[in-house]
Amino acid sequence: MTTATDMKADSYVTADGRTIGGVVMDLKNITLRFGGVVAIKDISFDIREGEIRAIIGPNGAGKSSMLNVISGFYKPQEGEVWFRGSKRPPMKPYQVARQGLARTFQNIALFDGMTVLDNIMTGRLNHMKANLLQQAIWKGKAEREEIANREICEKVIDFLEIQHIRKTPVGRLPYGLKKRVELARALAAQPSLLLLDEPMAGMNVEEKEDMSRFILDMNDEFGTTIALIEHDMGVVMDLSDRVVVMDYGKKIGDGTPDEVRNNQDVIDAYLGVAHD
Amino acid sequence: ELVFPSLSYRTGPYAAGGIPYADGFADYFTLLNERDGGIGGVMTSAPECETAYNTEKGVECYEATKGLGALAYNPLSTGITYQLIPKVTADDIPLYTPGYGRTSAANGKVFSHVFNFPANYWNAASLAVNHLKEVSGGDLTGKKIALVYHNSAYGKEPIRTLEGLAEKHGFELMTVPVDHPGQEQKAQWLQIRRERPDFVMMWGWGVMNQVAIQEAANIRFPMENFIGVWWSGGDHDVTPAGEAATGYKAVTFHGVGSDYPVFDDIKEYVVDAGKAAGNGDNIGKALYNRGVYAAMLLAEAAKKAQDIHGTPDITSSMMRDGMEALEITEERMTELGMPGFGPSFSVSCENHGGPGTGAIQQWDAAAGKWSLISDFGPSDMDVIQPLIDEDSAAYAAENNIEERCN
Amino acid sequence: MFYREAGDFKTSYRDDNQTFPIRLDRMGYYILMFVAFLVVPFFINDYWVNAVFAPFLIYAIAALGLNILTGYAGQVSLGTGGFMAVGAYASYKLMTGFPEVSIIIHILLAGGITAVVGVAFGLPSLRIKGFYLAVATLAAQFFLVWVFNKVPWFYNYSASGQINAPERSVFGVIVTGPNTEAWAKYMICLVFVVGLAWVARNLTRGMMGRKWMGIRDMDIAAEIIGVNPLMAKMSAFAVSSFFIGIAGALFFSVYLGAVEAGEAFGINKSFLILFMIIIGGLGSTFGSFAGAAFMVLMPVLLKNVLVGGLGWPTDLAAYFEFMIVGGLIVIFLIVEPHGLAQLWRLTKEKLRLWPFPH
Amino acid sequence: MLDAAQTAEKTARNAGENLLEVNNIEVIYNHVILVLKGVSLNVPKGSITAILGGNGAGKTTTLKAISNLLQSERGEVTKGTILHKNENVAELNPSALVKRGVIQVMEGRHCFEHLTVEENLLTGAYTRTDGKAAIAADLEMVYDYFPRIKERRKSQAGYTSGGEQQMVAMGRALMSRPDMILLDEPSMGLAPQLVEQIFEIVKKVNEQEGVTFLLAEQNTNVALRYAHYGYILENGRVVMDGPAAELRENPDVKEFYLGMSDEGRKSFRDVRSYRRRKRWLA
Amino acid sequence: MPEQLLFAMEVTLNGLMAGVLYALVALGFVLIFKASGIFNYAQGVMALFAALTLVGIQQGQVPFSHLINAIFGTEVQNFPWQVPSLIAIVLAACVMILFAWIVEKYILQHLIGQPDIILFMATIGLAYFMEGFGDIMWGADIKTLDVGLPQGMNMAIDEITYNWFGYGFFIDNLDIVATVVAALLVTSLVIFSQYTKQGRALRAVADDHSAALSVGISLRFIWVLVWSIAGFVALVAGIMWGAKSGVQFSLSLIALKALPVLMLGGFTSIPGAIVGGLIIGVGEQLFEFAIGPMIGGATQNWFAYVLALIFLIFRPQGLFGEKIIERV
Ligand SMILES: Nc1ncnc2c1ncn2[C@@H]1O[C@H](COP(=O)(O)OP(=O)(O)OP(=O)(O)O)[C@@H](O)[C@H]1O
Ligand SMILES: Nc1ncnc2c1ncn2[C@@H]1O[C@H](COP(=O)(O)OP(=O)(O)OP(=O)(O)O)[C@@H](O)[C@H]1O
Ligand SMILES: [Mg+2]
Ligand SMILES: [Mg+2]
Repeated sequence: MTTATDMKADSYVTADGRTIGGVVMDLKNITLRFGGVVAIKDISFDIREGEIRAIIGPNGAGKSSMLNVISGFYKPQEGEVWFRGSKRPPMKPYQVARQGLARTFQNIALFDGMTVLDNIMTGRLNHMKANLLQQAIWKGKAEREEIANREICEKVIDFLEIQHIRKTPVGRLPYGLKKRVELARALAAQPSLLLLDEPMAGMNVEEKEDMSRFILDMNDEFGTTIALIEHDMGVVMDLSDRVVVMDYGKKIGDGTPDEVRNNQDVIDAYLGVAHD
Repeated sequence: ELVFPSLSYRTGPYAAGGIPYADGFADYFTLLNERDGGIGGVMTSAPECETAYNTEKGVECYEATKGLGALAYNPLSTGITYQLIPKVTADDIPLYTPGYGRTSAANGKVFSHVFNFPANYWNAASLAVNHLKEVSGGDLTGKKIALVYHNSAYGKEPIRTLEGLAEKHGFELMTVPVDHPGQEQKAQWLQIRRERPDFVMMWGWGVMNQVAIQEAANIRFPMENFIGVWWSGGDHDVTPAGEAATGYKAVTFHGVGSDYPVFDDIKEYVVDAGKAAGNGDNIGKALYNRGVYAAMLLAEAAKKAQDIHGTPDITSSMMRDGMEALEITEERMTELGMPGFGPSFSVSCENHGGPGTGAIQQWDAAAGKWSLISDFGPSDMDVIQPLIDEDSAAYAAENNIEERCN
Repeated sequence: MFYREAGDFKTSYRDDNQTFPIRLDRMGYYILMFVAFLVVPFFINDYWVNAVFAPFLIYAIAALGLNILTGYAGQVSLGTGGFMAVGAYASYKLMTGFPEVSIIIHILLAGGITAVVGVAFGLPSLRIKGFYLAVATLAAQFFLVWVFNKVPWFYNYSASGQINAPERSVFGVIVTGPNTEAWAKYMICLVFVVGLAWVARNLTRGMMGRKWMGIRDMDIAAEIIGVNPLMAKMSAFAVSSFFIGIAGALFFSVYLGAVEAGEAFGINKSFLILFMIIIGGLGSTFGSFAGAAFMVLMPVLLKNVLVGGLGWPTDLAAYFEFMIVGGLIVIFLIVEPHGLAQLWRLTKEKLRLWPFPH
Repeated sequence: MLDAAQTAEKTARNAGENLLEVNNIEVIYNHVILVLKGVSLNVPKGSITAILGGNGAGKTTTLKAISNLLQSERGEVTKGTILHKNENVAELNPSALVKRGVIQVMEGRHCFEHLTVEENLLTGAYTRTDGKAAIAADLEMVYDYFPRIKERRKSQAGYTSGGEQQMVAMGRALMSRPDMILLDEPSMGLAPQLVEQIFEIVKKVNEQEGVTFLLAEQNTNVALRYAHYGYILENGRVVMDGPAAELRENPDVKEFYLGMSDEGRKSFRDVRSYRRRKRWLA
Repeated sequence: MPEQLLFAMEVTLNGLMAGVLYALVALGFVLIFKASGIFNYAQGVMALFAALTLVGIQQGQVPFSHLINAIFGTEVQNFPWQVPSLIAIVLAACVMILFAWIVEKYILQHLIGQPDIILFMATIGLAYFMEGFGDIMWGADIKTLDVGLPQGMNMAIDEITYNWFGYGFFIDNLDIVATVVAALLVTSLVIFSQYTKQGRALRAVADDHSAALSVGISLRFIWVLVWSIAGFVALVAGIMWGAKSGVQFSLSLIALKALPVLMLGGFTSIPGAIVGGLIIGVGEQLFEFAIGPMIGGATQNWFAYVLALIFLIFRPQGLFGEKIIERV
C-alpha cells in the first residue's frame, strides 16, 4: 500500500506496479452557484497521470456538477481549471472534448435514435476529418476514414463484449447494457482523461465485477487517467488510488481509500457505518 | 358528345364564389341537352373537376379531362390560367377566361388559343373610373381614389391601368394591399379612414371581400363611393355585412337578377327535373349568372364552329376557330332568352378580348339583390390597348412567339 | 421464411456499410432502378407525368431535404415553402439572365443559393428549440413569399408577378416549357432524385449524419462529447435547403412552368412536406419517398375512385377526400408512430421470423 | 430443481392470503420482442417481496405489467393473469389501480421536471379524497422521512440531483396512501447511508402502515436483508425463489449476487475475466 | 397635438384590440399544450367547426343535408324552427365537449407517451378530417353569424376623443366586447391552472405522461377536460371572428395569426397569450402604419413572426414560457 509521503513525489509506483505520473488536471478553488443553490463551495483537488481518482459524497453533494465543470458544461463563478500545466481559458464543451477528455453521464445520455455501433462511432468524431463534400461523395476519403475508425470501434466492442448488440437501437437496451455502451463510446474516443459518473449504478454484483474489470484493464493497458463517481464503497475502495469526498459542495476529505475510510467526518457525513 | 370540362372549386377558401359559378355553368349545358337536345343535335357535357383553387390540382384536372376530348377550358383561377396558357397552345385547345386570367391575352396576335371576351380586368378598372367620373360630375381632377387589392397576381392586375388613368384624369391613386386571406384588415381601413379618399376601389376575392365591406361599414365610409371589380361583386360578399352593405357597387360584364326568360327555362327543364348541379337556389345570384353567361358564349362558339366546319362533332381546334369567329348580336341574345344580358360583339383574330364593355351594379340589402344602375358602357381602350400590346409583346419575346393574323 | 438475411455474411466492414446489406433488398433495389429508368419512360404519358410522377419525384426531393433537417438533425422547420420559392425564383432569374448556360447548372446553382438563404434563417436555431423553432421558421416562410411578391426585379417586372419558365433543353431534349415530352420531364426529375437520394444516403450514414442525430437525440450530450452545435446545425440547414431549393427549381421550371410565390409556395407547402416526412418516417430515406408517394397519390387515387368510379358529386368527394386522408394519417400514427418506414421494417422482421410468431 | 423445503414453503405461501398473484404472464414489446416468458409471483399481504436479477432480466417489465403501464411503451401482456385481492386487474387502467391502492415508483425517477418538489409530492395525492388536512399531514410525514428534499421544496424538480429526485419519486408514491407499492430499483444512484435509510423507510412503512412492497432490485445485498421473500429473474424467467434468508445462504446467489466467495467478500481487483457459468443454467 | 401622433395613438389602440382577438385564438393552443405538450394544429379548424355548428343550430339547418340529398335525392334544407342565440351557444358548447370526448377516445388515448411531433402530426390529421367533416355537416357556403353582438364604430369614444384632440378615434364595438370576454376567460383560466388540483395534474401530464399515469392521474379525464375548454375557447374565437367575416373556411386560417403570439408569450403561459397578443397586435399595426407604406404594405403576415423571432432570440422560451431545463 502506498503511503501519503511517496504520493507527494511527482511520480510514484503503486503497490500493483502501475506508475502514477504528474498532475494532469488541477482544480483550484472552484465555486459554482445556481441562483441561490451553492452546488460547489471553493473546492480544490488534482488528478494525476494514470491514476484512478474517485469522487464520493452524499446525494446532491455536487459531484456531477464537478464533472460538468471539468468538461466545461458548467462555468464556475470562481476558481480556475488547470489542464496539463496551463490555465484553461473559457471553453465550449466540444472544445474541451477535443483536448482528449471523454465522459459518461449519470442519467445515461446515449443517442436513443441510433444503433449501438453508431453511438460508439460518435466517440470517434474528433478523429475524423473528411469534409462535407467528401462525405457526400463517400467513395474515397470518407469511406477509408469510416472503415479505419470502424476497426478501432470494433476493438472497443470486443473489449466490452457487446458484439451481439452492435446493430440494435440503444433505446431498446436494458439499463446495464446502456451503461456499457456509454462507456464504449467514451473509450472509442481514446481519451487521455476519462470521467465516469456512477458507471455502476443499477447493476448487480456480477455486472459490477465486469465493469470494474473493464475500468482496471483500461487503466492498465491504455494508461488512461480516470476520474470516477461511485456510490458503491466496495468498488471505490478497491479500485481507486485516491478519493475526494464532498458534502454539500464542500470538500471534507481527500486521500487514499484507507485514510478516507477512517476519516470521522466522512463516516458521519456519508458512509454511515464504517465499511470493511 | 361535346365536352366542356368545368374546373370548379366547391371547397377551400374560395368555395363560396366557386359554387354558384360552377352551378350556373353546369346548369346551362344541362338546359341545352334537356331543351334543345344539345348543340346542333350533339349532346353536351360539362364534367366537373375539383381544383380547390389550387394550381397543382388544376394541372391534374387538365390532364385528366384532356383525354375526354375537351373542347375548351374555363379554369376560373388566375393561377391555373397562367399554368395552362402554354399547355393549351401546345395541345391546340382553346382556353376561355371571361373577366379573369391574363389580361393581355386579349391580344390574339400573340395568344392564339386564349380568349377573355367580353371584358377583362383593365376594362373593369377603366369602367369603374368612368363611373366614378360620372358620379363626381364628369371631373376627377384632384380626387383621391384608393385601391384595396388582394396582394397577388390577380390583385395587382389593375394597378398599371389605374396609374395610366390617374395621369389622364388627374386623380390621385393610393394602393392598399391586403395579404391572403385578408381576415384582418384593421390597419388598411384605418389608413383609409385617415387619408379620407373620395372613392375606394376593391380588387378582392374570398374572405377579403366580406371583411373589407364590413370594415368599410365600421368606419362609416359612404358605401356608394365604394366600388369593387366583378369578383368582389357576389351576393355572398355583401350579405354578411347585412344592412350596412346597402349602396355598395360593383362592375359587371353581364346582367344581374333572375328575371330573364332563360332562367325560367332553367327552372323548368333543369331544377324542377331534379337535374340541377346545386340545389337551385343560386339562380339569379351574380356568380351563377356569370357561370351561365360563360357557358352560353362557349355554346355559341361551338355552334359557330359547327357551321364553319360543317360537322356537328367538332374538335378542340375547330372550337378555337369557332371562338375566334364568334359573333353575338342582340337578336341572338333575345332568342336565347337573355335580352340585354350582355353586350353584342364579335371576336377577331387580333382581338380575343371583345368590346370591353360593362355596367355598374349596386346592392340593396333590404331587397337582397343587385340591380344595374347603368347600361353597358365602353372602357377607355386608348389607355388599355398600349398596355395590352406591351405586356403581350413581352410575353412573345420571352417565349419567342411570332405574331399571327398578318 | 420468405425473407432471410441468414447465410449472407459480411467479410469486410465495407460490405457491412453498404446501403442494402441484405441480398433480397439489394435485388429489389436493382429491379426498381431498372423499371424506373428503362421501363416507365416508354409507357409514361402526360397525365401520369403531370398528375403523378413529376409531383411525386419533386416532393420526394423536398422531403429528403426536410428529413435531413427535421428527421436527422431534429430541427423542425415550417419554412420549406419559402425555401422552395427561393429555389424557384433563383432558377428563374438564372434561366432568363443567362440563357446560354445549361439548365442543369442553373438548377444546381439555385440549390446553392437556397442553401445560403437557409443558413441565414437557420441561425436562430442555435438558441431556439422545438416548436418555438418551428414557428420561428414560419417567419422565413412569410417573409420570403412577401419579398418575391413585392420586389418586381424577381419576376422581371411582369405585370402580374407571375413567372414563366422559358423553354430550355438538355442534350437537345426539351425539358422545360409546354413542348416538353412526358418522358423527358420524368427523366430529368428522376435523375435528380436518384442523385440526391444517393448524396443524402452518404451524408446520413457517415459521421455527418451521426453528428446530426446526436444533436437531435440529446444536444447537450452531443456537445459535451465534441459535436460543435453551430457547425452541425448550420450544415443541416445548408444541405436541407440545397435539396429543397432544387425541388423548388424543378417544381417551377419543369413541373408547373408558371408559378406565383404566394399561391405555389404558401404555408400549405411547408405543412404538406412536413406531413410527408412524418407519415413516411422521420430520419429515413425510404420514408421520404413513402411519405411523398402517400401524400401525392392518395388524393389522386381517392378522387379517381370517388368521382370517376362511384360518380359522386365532386364537392362531396372532395370533402370525403379530406376526411379520409386525415383519418388515414391518424390511423397510421396509431398503428405505427414511426411512419411507413418503420411499418416496413417491422413487416420485414415478421417475415424474417415467419412462420414462427416470435 | 427446487428442493423439498422450498416446495413445502411455497405451498404454505400459496395457502396464505395473497394481495397479489401473477400467474405465468408473457409480455411482448412491439408485437415482436418476447420479454417475459411465463413469470409467476405471489405477494402475501403485508410482506416485502423482492424481484432480483441482472440487467434486462425483466424486472421493470414485470412491475409495469402489474401496474398496467406497458401500453404506453407498446408492450402488452399476451398470456397469464394478474390478480389483486383475487380480482383480475389486467384490464384496469393505471389510475383505477392507484385508487385500488397499487402504485408504482418508476425506474429512473420520472419526476415532473417543471413542477416544484412540493407540487410533485402533491400530485401523488391526486386520487385522494380525504381532504387537505390529511394530505398536509402526510406531506409533513414525507418531509420527516426525507429532510434533504424539504430544503429544496420550492425549487423545480428538474434541477435537483439524482438522489434528490429518487427521494421525490418515493415521497410522491407515499402521498397516495397506497396499500401496495411497486418499487423499481429504489437504491439506484443513492449514497450508501441513503440506501439504508430508504430501506429503513420501506421497513417502517411496511410495519407501521402495513403497506405491502414488491421491489425490483439490483442491490441484492440490501434487498435480501430487508425482504421477506425473493424471486430471481433471468432473461424473462423465474429461475429461483425462496425466503430471503434461504436465498442469502444459497451458494450461487452468494457468488453471483452478493459477490461473496467462501472466504468473505472478495476485492473487485481480484476479479478474473473468465466467464463463470451458473449451475442452474447448466 | 400633432396629427401623426394622434394617428399613432389610434393605431396603437386598435392594435391592442386586434391583439386581444389573436390572444383568444392563442389561448386554445396554450391550454392544450400545457395539458399534454401537444401543439394542437387543429385549433383553427375547431374554431371554424364551432362557429359553423353555432350558426347551423341557430338557423335550424339540417346537418348533412347535402349528403342526405345527394344519396336519397331528397330536398331537405332547414328545420322549420330557429333557435335563440344563447341556447344555440350552449348547445354548440356541448357539441364541442362531445368532440373533445371523441378526440380523446379515438386518437389521444392511443398515442399516450409518443413524442410531441407525432401528437402534433395527429392533430394535423384531425384538422384535415374536421375540415371535410365540417363542410359535409354544414355546407361550404358563407354563413352570416349574428348573436346580437354590437358592431361598428363606437360613437362615445369618437365623441370624447374628438372633443379632446379634435380627432375622433375609431374603436370597433365588437373589439370592446372581445376585450371584456378575453379578460374574463384569462382570469378564470389562470386561477384554474395555478391554484387547483386539476390544474396541477394538468401541468404534470404535460411534463411526463407515464409518470402522471403512475401516480394515478387519469390522462383521459384531463385531456377531455382541456380539450373541452379549448373547444369552448375556440367557440368564442369563432364567434368574434365570424361576426366580422361571416363563417367560412378562412376562419380556420386565423390559427396562423395565433402562432407568433404563442411564441412570444410562451406556449405554456395563459397570461403570456394575452401579453403576446397585445404586443403582436400593436407591433404589427404600428409597423404597417409607420414603415408599411414605404416598403409596399401588407407586412402584417411576416412582421408578426419576425417580431416574435426577435423576442425569442433573447428569451428562447418566450416571455412567460417555462424555462427549458438543461441538465445531463
Ligand atoms: N443546472 C442546475 N440548476 C440548478 N441547480 C442545479 C443544477 N445542477 C445541479 N444543481 C443542484 O446542485 C446540487 C448538486 O447537484 P449534483 O447533481 O452535482 O449532485 P450529485 O453529487 O451528483 O448528487 P447525486 O449523487 O445524487 O448525483 C444539487 O442540489 C442540485 O439540485
Ligand atoms: N420499450 C421496449 N421495447 C422493446 N424492448 C424493450 C422495451 N423495454 C424493455 N425492453 C427489453 O425487455 C428486456 C427487459 O427489460 P427490463 O427493463 O424489464 O429489464 P430490467 O430487469 O428492468 O433491467 P434493469 O435492471 O436494467 O432495469 C430487455 O432486454 C429490454 O431490451
Ligand atoms: Mg450526480
Ligand atoms: Mg429495470
